[in-house]
Amino acid sequence: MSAGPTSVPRGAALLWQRARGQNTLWTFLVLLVLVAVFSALRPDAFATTFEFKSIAVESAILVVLAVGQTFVIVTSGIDLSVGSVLIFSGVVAVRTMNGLDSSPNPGIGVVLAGGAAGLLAGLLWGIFNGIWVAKAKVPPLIVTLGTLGIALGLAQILTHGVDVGNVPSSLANSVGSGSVLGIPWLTVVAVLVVALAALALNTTRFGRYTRAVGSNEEAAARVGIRVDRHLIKVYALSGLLSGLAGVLNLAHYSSTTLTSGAQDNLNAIAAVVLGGTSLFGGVGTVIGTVIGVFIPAVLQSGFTILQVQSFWQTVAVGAVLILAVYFDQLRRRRRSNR
Amino acid sequence: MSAGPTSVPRGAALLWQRARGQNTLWTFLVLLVLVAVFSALRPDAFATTFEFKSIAVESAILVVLAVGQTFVIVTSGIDLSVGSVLIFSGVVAVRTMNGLDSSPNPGIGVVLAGGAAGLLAGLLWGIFNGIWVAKAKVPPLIVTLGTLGIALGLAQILTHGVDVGNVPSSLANSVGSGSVLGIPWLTVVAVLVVALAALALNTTRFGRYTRAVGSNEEAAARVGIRVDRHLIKVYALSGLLSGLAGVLNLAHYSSTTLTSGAQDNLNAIAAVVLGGTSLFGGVGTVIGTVIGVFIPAVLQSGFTILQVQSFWQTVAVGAVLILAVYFDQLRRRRRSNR
Amino acid sequence: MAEPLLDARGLWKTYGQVEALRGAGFTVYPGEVVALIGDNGAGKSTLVKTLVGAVSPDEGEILLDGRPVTFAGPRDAQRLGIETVYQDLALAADLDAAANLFLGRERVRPGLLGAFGVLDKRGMREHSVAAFAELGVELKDIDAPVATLSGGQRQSVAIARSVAWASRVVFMDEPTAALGVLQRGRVLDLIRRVRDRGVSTVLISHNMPEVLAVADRVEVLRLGRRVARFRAADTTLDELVAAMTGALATEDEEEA
Amino acid sequence: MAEPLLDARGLWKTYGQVEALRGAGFTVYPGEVVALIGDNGAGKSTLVKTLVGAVSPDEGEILLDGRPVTFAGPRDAQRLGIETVYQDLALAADLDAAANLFLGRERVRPGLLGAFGVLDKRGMREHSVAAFAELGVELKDIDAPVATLSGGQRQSVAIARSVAWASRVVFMDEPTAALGVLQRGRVLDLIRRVRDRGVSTVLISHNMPEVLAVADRVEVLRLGRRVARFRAADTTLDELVAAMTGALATEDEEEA
Amino acid sequence: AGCGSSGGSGGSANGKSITFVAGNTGDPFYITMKCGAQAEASKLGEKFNATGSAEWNVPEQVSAVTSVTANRPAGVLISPVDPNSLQGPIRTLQSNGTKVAIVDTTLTDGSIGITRISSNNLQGGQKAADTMAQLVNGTGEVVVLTPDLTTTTTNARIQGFKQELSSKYPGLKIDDVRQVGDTAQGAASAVGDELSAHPGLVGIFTANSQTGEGVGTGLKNSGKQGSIKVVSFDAGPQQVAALKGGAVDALISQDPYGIGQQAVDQLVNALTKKPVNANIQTDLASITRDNVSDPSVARFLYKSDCSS
Ligand SMILES: Nc1ncnc2c1ncn2[C@@H]1O[C@H](COP(=O)(O)OP(=O)(O)OP(=O)(O)O)[C@@H](O)[C@H]1O
Ligand SMILES: Nc1ncnc2c1ncn2[C@@H]1O[C@H](COP(=O)(O)OP(=O)(O)OP(=O)(O)O)[C@@H](O)[C@H]1O
Ligand SMILES: O[C@@H]1[C@H](O)[C@H](O)OC[C@H]1O
Ligand SMILES: [Mg+2]
Ligand SMILES: [Mg+2]
Repeated sequence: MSAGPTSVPRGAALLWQRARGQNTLWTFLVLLVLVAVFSALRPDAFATTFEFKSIAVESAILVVLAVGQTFVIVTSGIDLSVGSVLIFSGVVAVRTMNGLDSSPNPGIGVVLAGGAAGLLAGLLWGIFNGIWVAKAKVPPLIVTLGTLGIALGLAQILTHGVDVGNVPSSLANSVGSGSVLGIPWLTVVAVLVVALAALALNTTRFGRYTRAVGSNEEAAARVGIRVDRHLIKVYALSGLLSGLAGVLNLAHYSSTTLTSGAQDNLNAIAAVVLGGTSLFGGVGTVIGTVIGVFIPAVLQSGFTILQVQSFWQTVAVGAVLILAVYFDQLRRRRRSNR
Repeated sequence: MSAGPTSVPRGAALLWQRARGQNTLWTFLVLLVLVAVFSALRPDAFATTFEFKSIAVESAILVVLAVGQTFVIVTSGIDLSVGSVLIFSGVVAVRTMNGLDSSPNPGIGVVLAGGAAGLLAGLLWGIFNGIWVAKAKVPPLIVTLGTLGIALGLAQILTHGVDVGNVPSSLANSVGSGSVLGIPWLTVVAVLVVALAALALNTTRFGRYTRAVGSNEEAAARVGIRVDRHLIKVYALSGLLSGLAGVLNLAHYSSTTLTSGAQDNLNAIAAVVLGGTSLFGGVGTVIGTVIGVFIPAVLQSGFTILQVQSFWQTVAVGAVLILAVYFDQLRRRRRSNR
Repeated sequence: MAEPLLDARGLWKTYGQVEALRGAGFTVYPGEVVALIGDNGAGKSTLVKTLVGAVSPDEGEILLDGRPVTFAGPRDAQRLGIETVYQDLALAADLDAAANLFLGRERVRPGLLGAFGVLDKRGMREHSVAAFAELGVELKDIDAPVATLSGGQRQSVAIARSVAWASRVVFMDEPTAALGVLQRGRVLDLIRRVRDRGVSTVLISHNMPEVLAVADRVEVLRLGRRVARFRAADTTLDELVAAMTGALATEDEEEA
Repeated sequence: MAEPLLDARGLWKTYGQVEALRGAGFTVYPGEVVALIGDNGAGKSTLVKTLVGAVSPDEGEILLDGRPVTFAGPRDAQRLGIETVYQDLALAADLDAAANLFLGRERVRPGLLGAFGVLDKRGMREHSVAAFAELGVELKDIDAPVATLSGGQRQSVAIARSVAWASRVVFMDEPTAALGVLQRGRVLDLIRRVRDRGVSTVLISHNMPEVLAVADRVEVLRLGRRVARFRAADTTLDELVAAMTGALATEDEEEA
Repeated sequence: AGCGSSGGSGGSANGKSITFVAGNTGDPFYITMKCGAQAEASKLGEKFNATGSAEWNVPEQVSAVTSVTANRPAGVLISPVDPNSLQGPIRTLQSNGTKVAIVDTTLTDGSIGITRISSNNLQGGQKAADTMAQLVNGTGEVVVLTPDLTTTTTNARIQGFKQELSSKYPGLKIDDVRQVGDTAQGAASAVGDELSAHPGLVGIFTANSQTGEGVGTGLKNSGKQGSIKVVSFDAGPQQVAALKGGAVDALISQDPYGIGQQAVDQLVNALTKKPVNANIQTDLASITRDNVSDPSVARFLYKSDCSS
C-alpha cells in the first residue's frame, strides 16, 4: 500500500476497524462449538427450549454483575465487592418490604419500594467504593476487597446471619420465575441492561471517558476530564447493577442467600476478561462480556446433563478459560503487534 | 540543598532510602496498636503466650502462601490458584504416603516422600502457570483463575470429593502441632521461608530481575533478561510455596480440607498489598507481607476473645484493610510525588 | 512593554529531597513567543506544570492579567484559555488520534442523542484529518490507537490538540524534539501563526537556533531559578549557553 | 571501503495494515559513525529494532561480518556486542539509575554469596556515578527511581548503559532529543570517543547540523525504504532534506 | 447480640461458662440447637455464649476453637465440621481443662469428648428412602443433593438412603449424588440441570437443611413443582414453608433443640462430677403435609431465632 491519497488508507482502515471490532469473535466461536457439541451429544436434553431458557435465566444475574464489572475493568480498576453488595442489597430490599408490610403477599407498592431500596443500597456501596478509589487513591482491589467484607458482614448483622426467606410471592412469581410473552423476566432485564450498557460504552461521552481514564489517567486529567468524578460514576454504576442483581437474586431464589456469592466476583471478572476486555484498562466490550458469562454456564449445564462428575466441570471450565483467552491473544497478536 | 559535591546528596539519599525502606512502617504501627488494644482489654486471654503462639501458628500457612504471592505481584502478576494448589498438593502428599504404607503410622521415609511429592505437585502447578503466563502471554489473572478450577477439580477427582483423613500421626504430631525448643514447627518453617525470601528479593539478582520485570517487562527483555524464564521461575516459586503450604495444611488439620481454601487467594493478596507491595509491580517487601498477614489474624482472634459477634470481625477486617492502605498512601504521597 | 499576561513569582516545589523549583519566576506578555531554556533538570517541565495547574507549587504566586489565580487542576487553566503540550505527551494510548484531539471536549450529536452524550464521531474525525494535514502529518490509519504511531506522529497529535483549543497561552514542552525537519518547520510556522492570532506561546527547547529563530524573548532557568531574560533579537547563542551553564548571571531571582 | 560490519537487505515489516518497512536496507562499516535519517514515520525506529533483535522482520536478511544472522531477541545481539538506546528509552522506572545501568549484567559479590546471586550493590553504584559524570549528568539522588528523573537525565541513563557494554555497534535512536546543550555536546564527544575505540555508532537524529558534525556517512530512509547514502563530508544540509522528502532519490532499494 | 446471656438463679448454679461452636451459624438446625442449649444453660444458672463461622469451613472453625480455648470456658459443645481436622484443637481444648460435648457431627477418634449426642443419621436416611418409595410408588429415578462428601452426618444419611433402596426397592434407581455446597443457592441452581439431565426423574432427596431450602426454589423456577417428589432432611422454616406450599413432600426432621439441652445437661453433670452419658441418640420424625400442624411434631420444627 502506498501513502497516497487518503481514500486508500481509509478503506484499509475500515477493514482494520471491523477486524478490531471482532475481538470477541474467537470466544464467540468457542461458545458456538460448545453449544453444538452438547446439542449433538444429547439433543433430547440439551438442545431444548427448556434448557436454553434455564441457562439464560441462571446466567441473567451474573450478566448484570459482569456488565458493571466491564466498565470498572475498562478504567483499569476492579470490583471484588459485587457479590457482597448483591447480598446486602437483597437483604435491604426484603427487610424494607417486610418492614412496610409483613404479610406474605404485600401490594405492588411495597414490592417496588423494596426494590428501589435494594437498588439504592447498591448505588451507595458503589459510590463508597468510588470515593475511596478516586479521592483517597486507595487501589481498587483493596477498596473493594474491604467493601466485600464490610457489606457482607453488615448483611449478616442485619439478618443475624440467618437467611430471610420471607420474600413476597408477587415478586418471586413475577420477576423471580415468571415470564413476559414467553421470555423469562430475568432474561428481559438482563437484555435491557446489556443493550443500554453497550450503547453507553461505544457511543457516548461517558464510554469514551471510561476508556480514556483506563488508558492513561494522567492524560485524561490533564485534558480536563474530572477523573475522580468519572471514576465515582463508574463504581456507582457497578454498585447500582450489583443492587439490581441483588433484587433479582432475591426474587429468583426467594431468599437472601447469605452464604453464596463468594465466587461471584471472580466469576464476573472471568467473564469480562474472557470477553476480551483488557485488565490493563482502555479496551473492552459489553457483548464480549455476555459471551464470557455464557461459556462457563453452557459448560456447567452441558456437563451436568452428560452426567459427568461435577468435579470435571470445574476442571473443564478452568481449562476453557485459559484456552479461549489464549487463542484470542494469538489471533490478536497475529493481526497486529510484533 | 545545593547541587554541590556528591557527599551532600549522598547523605540525603541515604535518609530517603531509609524512609523508603519504611514503606511498611504505618501498617506495622496499625498492627502494634491492635495488639496493644486487645491486650489491654483482655490481658488474661489475649496477652498470653498461648494466644500469641496460636496466632502465629494459625497464620503460618497463610504467610507461606503470601510470600510466594509477593514475588508474583512484584512482577505485576497475580496468582489466584494458591488455595487450590495448596489443597491439590495436600492430596498428593497424603495419597503418596498412604500408597507407600497405609498403616496409620508409617516410617519417616514415607512421610518425607509424601512431603516431597506434595512440594513437587505445587512446583509443577507453578511451572504450569508460569508457562501459560510467560510463553503463551495469557494474563496471569486468567491463567491462575483457570488453574484454580483445574487443580481443585483434580483434587476432588483424586479423592472422589471425600476428605482424606488418613494422615500419618508422626506428621500431624510433629510438623502439624509439635514444637522445637518451645517454638511450633509451623512457625519455624514460616520464619525460615520469610527470611530466605526477604534476602532473595532484596539482595540477589533474582530479586532485582523480579522488580525489573514488574517495572517494565519490555525494558527488561531489551537488556537481555530472559523475561519468560524469569516469570516461570517466579510462578514456580509461588507454586512450590503453595505446595509447602499444602503439606503444612495437611499436617496441621490432619485432613485435606477439600472444601476450604476458597478465600486463601484473596487473603494472600490482601496481605501482600496491605504490606505495601504495589499491584502494578516493581515495588514490594516480604516483611510487609508478613505484617499484612498478621493484621487480619490479630483482629480475628481479638474479636473472638472479646466475644464480638463474628460478623463484626468481617466488617472490621474490611475497614482496617482500606484504612491501613489509605494512611500508608497518604504518608507516601506526602513524602514524595506531587 | 505591555502589562504581563501571566506573571509567576517565587515558585517553590520540592519532591522528597529534590528541590525542583527554588523561587522561580516566569513572565509571558500578550501575543509573544517566549522561549524557556535551561539545562537538563533545571526545572523547566516542573515550572510549566505549576503554571498550567498540573502540579501545585509549595509556595509562590501566579498572576493572570495582574490578578492572582490558583489552579486546582489543568481544567481551571484550560477554562482560562491556557493549553499545554507536555514533554511526556500525555495521550490516551488506546484511543485514536481524533479521540485524543477532542478528548475532554467531545462534540455530541444534535438533539436528544446529544443530551444523552452520544458522540458525533464522524464530525470529529473529519476535523482531525484537516488539523493533522495542517501540521504536515500524515496518519496512515486514522483509526489506529495512538499507541501504534511513531514518536513524531504522537508529538504532532499533542501539538494539534493544544493549538486547537488555546485562546490565550500555549505551553509547549520540547514540542519539536522528536520531529522531522519538515514537521519541525511546520510547527515553527504554526507557532508564528498562533502568535499572529494573538495567542502567546511558551516554547521549551534545547535547540538554540530554533529558539533564536522563533522566539521574541528568552527566559533562562537554572537550578530551579530564573537567572536571565533576553530579547531574542539582542542576544547570541553563546550568551544563552553561558546563562544556562551559570557562566553568566544577568539577574538572580528574588528569594521567596 | 572495508567489508561491512553489518549489512541488512530487503527488510519488510508490517503492522496490521501499516507497512513500516518496505524492503529496507542498511549498512554499517567497522569503526564509523553512520547517521540514519528520515521523516517521521519513515521506519527508522522499526529498522533499528529489527537490526538489534527487538522485533523480527517479516522478510529480509541481516549479515554480520558477511555471515547471515538471526536474532531471537536483543540478548542474541548483545552477545555479539551490539547495544541500543531506544527512542522510548526502555528503563525500569522503579529501579534506580545504577540498577538500570547494570540491568541484565549485574555484578555479584565474590565467593559463595555471589554463587547465590547476591549483588555487589556498592560496586555498581560507584561505577555508575563515574559513568554519569563522564556524560556531564549530575543526579541529585543516585538512589531515586528513574521514574523521578527529568527527561534528559533519563536519556543519559540509557546512553550510559549502551556505551558501557557495546563492543561492536551502538544504535542510538534520537539520543540527544531531550538533552541540554551541554549534555548534547558531551554525547557527541562520547560518540566520537566510542568510534575511536573501534566501536561503530548508528545515530538517528532529526538534527541535521548535529548529523553533519558527527557522522562519517549518512543513510536516508523514506517510506520504509533506503533512498540515499552520502559521505557526510561530501553533502549538504539541503541535499539531505531533499532526500528525506523525496525531492531527490539517489538510489532505490532493490525489491525484496 | 448472640453473645452471653446468663440466668443467675436456678438450682446448682455456679455461673460456669459454656460455649457453643456451631458448624454453620446461619443454619436453622444449629440455631435451634443453640436455643436449646441457651435455655438449658440459663435454667441451670450457667453463662452461655455461641460462636462458629458463617460457613462450613475447616480453618475457620479451627481458629474459632483456638480462640475459644484462650477464653478457658468450663464447657464447650461443638459440632466439628471435619472428623479429623478438629481432633487436635479439641484435644488441646480438653487438656486446658474444658469439658467437651460432641454434638451432631462426629470425630474419627470416638474417645474425644465427655459425650457424643446426635440423631441416628443412618436410620434417618433409611426413613427417607421408605418415604420416597411411598411417594413415587417404588419406581423411577432419583437424585441426591448433598452439600459435600466430607461431612459425617450427611454421608451417613446418604448411606442409609442407598442401603434401604437397594435392599427394599429395586425399582428405584439413584442416578446421581451431586455435591452442591452447603448453600441453598447451590442446590437451587443444580435442580434445573438435573431435570434436563434426567428426563425420567421422579424424586429428589436432599441431605440437609441448606440443600433442602434450595430444592424448593429450584423446582419452582423450572415449573416442576409438585410433579417431582422431594424428601428433604431437616425442617428449617423455609423447608416447612416449602412443604406447606407443595414444593417438598416430606421432611425427615431431627431434634436439635433437644440435642442442645442434653449436651448442656451432660456438661454440667461432668462439671459437677455427676455421672455422664457417653453416647446419646436423639429422635427423628417424618413430617408430611398431613402431620405438619400436629402439636406432637412441633418440637421437630426448627427456628431461625430463639424468640420464635
Ligand atoms: N515527580 C517527581 N518526583 C521526584 N522528582 C522529580 C519529579 N519531577 C521532577 N523531579 C526532579 O526535579 C528536577 C527538575 O525536573 P524537570 O523535569 O522539571 O527538569 P527539566 O528542566 O524539564 O529537564 P529536561 O530538560 O531534562 O526535561 C529533576 O532533578 C527531577 O529529577
Ligand atoms: N507496534 C506498532 N504497531 C503498529 N504500527 C506501528 C508500530 N510501530 C510502528 N508502527 C508504524 O510504522 C511506521 C514507522 O514507525 P517508526 O516508529 O519506525 O518511524 P520512525 O521513522 O522512527 O519515526 P519518528 O521519527 O517519528 O520516530 C509508522 O507509521 C508507525 O505508525
Ligand atoms: O445435621 C446437620 C444438619 O443437617 C445441617 O443442616 O447440616 C449439617 C448436618 O450435620
Ligand atoms: Mg523537561
Ligand atoms: Mg522513531
